[in-house]
Amino acid sequence: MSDSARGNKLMTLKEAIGTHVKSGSSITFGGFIGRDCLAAVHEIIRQGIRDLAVIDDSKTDVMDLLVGAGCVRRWEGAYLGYGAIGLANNIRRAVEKGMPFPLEVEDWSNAAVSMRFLAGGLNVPFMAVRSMLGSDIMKYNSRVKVMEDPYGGPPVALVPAARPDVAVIHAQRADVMGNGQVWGFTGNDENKARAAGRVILTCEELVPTEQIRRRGNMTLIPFYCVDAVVHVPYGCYPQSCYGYYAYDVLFCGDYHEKTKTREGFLEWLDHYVHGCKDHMEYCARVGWDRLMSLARLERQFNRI
Amino acid sequence: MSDSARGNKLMTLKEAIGTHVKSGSSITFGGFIGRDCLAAVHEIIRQGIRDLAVIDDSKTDVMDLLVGAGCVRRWEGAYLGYGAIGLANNIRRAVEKGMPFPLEVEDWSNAAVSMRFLAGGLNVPFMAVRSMLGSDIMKYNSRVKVMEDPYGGPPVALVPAARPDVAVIHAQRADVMGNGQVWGFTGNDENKARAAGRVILTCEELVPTEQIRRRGNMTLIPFYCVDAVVHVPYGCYPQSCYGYYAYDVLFCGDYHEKTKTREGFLEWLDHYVHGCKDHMEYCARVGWDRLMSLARLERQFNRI
Amino acid sequence: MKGSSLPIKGKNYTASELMAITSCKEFKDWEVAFVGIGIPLIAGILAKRFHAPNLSIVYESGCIGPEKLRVDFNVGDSSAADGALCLTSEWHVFGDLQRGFYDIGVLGGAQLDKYGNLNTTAIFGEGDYRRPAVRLPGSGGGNDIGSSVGRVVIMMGLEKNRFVEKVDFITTPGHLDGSPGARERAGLLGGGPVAVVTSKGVFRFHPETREMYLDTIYPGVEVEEIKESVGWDLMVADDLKLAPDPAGEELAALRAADPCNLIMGGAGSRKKLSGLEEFVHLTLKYAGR
Amino acid sequence: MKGSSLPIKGKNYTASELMAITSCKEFKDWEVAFVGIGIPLIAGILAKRFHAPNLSIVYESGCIGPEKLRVDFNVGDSSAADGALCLTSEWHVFGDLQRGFYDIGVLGGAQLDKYGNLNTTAIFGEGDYRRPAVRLPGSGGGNDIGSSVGRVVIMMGLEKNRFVEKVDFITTPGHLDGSPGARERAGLLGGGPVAVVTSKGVFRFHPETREMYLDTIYPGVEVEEIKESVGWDLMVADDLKLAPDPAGEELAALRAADPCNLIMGGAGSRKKLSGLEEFVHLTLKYAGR
Repeated sequence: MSDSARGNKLMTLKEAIGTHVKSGSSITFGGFIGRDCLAAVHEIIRQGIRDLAVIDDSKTDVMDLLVGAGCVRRWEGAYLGYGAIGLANNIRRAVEKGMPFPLEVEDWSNAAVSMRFLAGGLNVPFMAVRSMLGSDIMKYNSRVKVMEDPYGGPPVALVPAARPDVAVIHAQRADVMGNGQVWGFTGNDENKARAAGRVILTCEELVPTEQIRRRGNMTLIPFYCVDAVVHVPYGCYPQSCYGYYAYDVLFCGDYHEKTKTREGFLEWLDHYVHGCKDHMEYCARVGWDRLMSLARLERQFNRI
Repeated sequence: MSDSARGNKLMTLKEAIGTHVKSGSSITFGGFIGRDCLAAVHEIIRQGIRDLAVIDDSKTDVMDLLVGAGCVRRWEGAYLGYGAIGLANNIRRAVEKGMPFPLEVEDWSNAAVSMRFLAGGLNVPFMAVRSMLGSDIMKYNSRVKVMEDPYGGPPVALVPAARPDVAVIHAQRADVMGNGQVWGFTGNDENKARAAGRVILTCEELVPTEQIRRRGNMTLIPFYCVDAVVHVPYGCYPQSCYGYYAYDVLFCGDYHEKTKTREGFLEWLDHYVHGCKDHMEYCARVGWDRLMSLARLERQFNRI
Repeated sequence: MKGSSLPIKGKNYTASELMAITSCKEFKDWEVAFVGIGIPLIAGILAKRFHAPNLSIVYESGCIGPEKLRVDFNVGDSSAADGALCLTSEWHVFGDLQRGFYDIGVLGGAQLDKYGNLNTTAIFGEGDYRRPAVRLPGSGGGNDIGSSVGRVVIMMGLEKNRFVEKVDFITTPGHLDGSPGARERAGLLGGGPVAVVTSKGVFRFHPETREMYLDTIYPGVEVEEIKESVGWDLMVADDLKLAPDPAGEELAALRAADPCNLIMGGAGSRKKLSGLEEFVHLTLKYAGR
Repeated sequence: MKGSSLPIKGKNYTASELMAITSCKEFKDWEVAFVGIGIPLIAGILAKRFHAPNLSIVYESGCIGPEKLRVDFNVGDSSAADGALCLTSEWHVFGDLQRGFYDIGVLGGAQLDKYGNLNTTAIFGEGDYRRPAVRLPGSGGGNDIGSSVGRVVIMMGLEKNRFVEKVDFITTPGHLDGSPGARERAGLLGGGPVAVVTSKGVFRFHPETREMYLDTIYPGVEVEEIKESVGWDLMVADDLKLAPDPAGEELAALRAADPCNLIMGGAGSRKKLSGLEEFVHLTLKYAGR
């Protein structure tokens, strides 16, 4: 990276996805349902990127969209479902009927995925974990290995390091150098940023480096992990972003309803993704008043 | 632990050390030179605790005092020296001359110790690390094992989890429930608190739980790791405590000078430790004006 | 898990409401609990309101001990962080689970066998793991909680073909084959399941055989109808208990905790809402903001 | 490492000062550097003042990219955190080192061999590892930096018996036995040592043999006197360079960075201070506070 590039990594979302995410890439996304960067997902779909291998923990919204849009070949992860709302319709269609494409699935537990990213971030080949033992996850996933403890304890499971080509992580605040500050839960983001070959850091607010220095303890992702910085306000909508806006459970409920049929999903996709040239158009289509209400709601509970 | 004990873990330093640190215990200390809780070390010496096995990274001030006072049987760690000031005199006397007692030494690197505490905190038996390979550390430390990577990569070193009986960790703020909030660098404290069987949490300020809740991201150590909470202002002096007071390099320089002879050290010990019934007397002996100057200096750079 | 909005005949509450209130009794004060979204969370909130005010709820996203001012619709909802004692990482929460710091976990599932082994991965039907009849969400944190937490409470609607002799896929280990020490031999640290709270009654596990038996039955439910919905010859406790009617204040607190009835009522209630503004209004009102 | 306060004959600077200014040239702008306390840190501060303003200094305590407003007396000094870009954990910093994020490390030592293997653990003398003549601090982060950082610069006073054929204990691997690929075979990720900056000259490593040779000599120093202080038959570069005198502004910046002269001057300077108040005053003055 040139010196000027090291000093200023600011790009548009279109540039960042176009530069760093290729068809066939392995990829992971920051956040844990909340703080998922849906805006980046929409851009990946708009750019027609294909054959992605997604390595992640619980990533329903991201995966249901990407799989329904035909961008994903393989999933290595732990959870794809809508909790209280129900199952993920596009995931079901892909796995059960191969529609629009078959989805290759490798099942892990969330702790296992967490340890895979910890190992990747530390650049060690594996981590030991005490999950999955005795379950059928190991029966169908040969990369989980049971190992005798060389220090004399009971057997443990080994999981291999995760090293995706790209990570897309949304932070509340970042500077152009690429220091990302995160409030609220942090998921596996600190390790995903370190494990990935390239990192796209999206943020709600772009701040001067002096502001970063004033709260160094909040820097979850140091500049040297980051390749591109993108300013994407409301980048997680309809998911929540701690301190900025609440989850839109109604919008998600309607999405779930609509996606019960393939046709319904394609209509949704045309309306909210292909029908919007960028994230700002998506926000306008959702309605700024709606976004403001969610911001008002969140700030009654969490302020940064 | 009884319900009332779970709700309020406040103790005096004397009670906390007396209850949780026994002769023969294995022990680790929080902080990384800065934020070392020297007050707890003085109390351990006052209570005449013996045969400690100290497992730690870089812990010169703590170890030089404990070893000189004859409290330590074994050291598993990485660094015992005064950086720009020089070597640790009591450590040298113990290792080179067995004075006052011989010190059993097991050498590790700081990364290795860090990984040992990470493993202990996660309750896994070992961690892989890419340090110590090719060095004589492995030649003299049989607990470092070279392992072939079952996933096909180059060989790595394995280090065993550290699980000390006790950890003493100093935080800037804590509540009586045992939530510890730390600003500045955090060393290995989050993992030491999880790896240890019991945790004594000392703090500069005791705050209501509502204040903890307002900045949950600063809680490095959750209540369920902690057995005792002790309020010890200036507990790290002469070392620094980020946001509270600066390092007293002159006091440490004089200590280093004085401890060049065994007699000099014993005089120092009588004056500053045995001669003080508790930490407040030690502060008075050091001089409150001196402590205030260091607080004024630190706050010119770091405020919380 | 989702709720159902049909009231039990002759009662002023639904089976889902009785499930939530029944399971809330499983939490003890001062415990640290790993609960899933939906009815389990409502049960945790109720426990905090009544007998376990110091219960700390933990979320795998990295939230420890939030004040439950809002009901969460997913584990990564920002509401999970409201006034939390500690906001940290997912990997730390799972590490702490593995370290033995968490007392109780509440899990849902699609298939369960008599030893409490849970399937949340796939219903094979005519197909198999690669091409199942129904692909379910997968483990998420379920396997980890079932492996390492102190004790597990399972919540499931009691429906035909869900309580089976053998699950298609063991996602979360219960007592495995039920043999003595089966969990220890596998290397599992947690105690495994202690109760199964369903829409018709509560099951527990026999101390010697580790087999599920009917412990408590709900008002208006017949033992026979339960036996019919269970895929093996079900044991019934000699002193079979009848679940008490929930107290009025319990029902009131439960309904207040889910002010839009989105957890217990599901999609139907969502459509009843006039829109986002009403959701915002009711959420703030319940939280007293 | 400690400094010495004796000026080089006929010069207005000491050997320690020339070491600091010489080694500061090894840092490049925008690099991330892992430097030890003492002269290496002063060199890093100087680099930031002059040709490498965007150099980020990292401390193993968990501080990344602080503004260097104060000189640190140990790696855990709160000054290491002043205005840092990121304040994190020790284990994360070592993980990032292992991950390959750090470009250069500067290390001191007590014993060095011709392949750049460093000893900071013990001088055996008549004794051995268990009962050495001199017990040194140990690895600290030295072994980790030497194992994984992009390239290593070593700083040592050139004294008899410190530059030896074979070190008593390899604490930090250099080029090991010098054979091709020796580091890779051992599983080491970093590039190993590229320069040794001493009190009398600068050594570098031959690309084929990986053996140390004299590359630059300081004013007023004879090659013979260097050869005498080295425990093997030292190679000397055909184009042996003479270290330039430091610029006045470099010396001024260096002395300002250590306003109490505690790093370069050591114990002697400490005694010259009237007391803590003078230390506080000078520290604030240098920082412009």
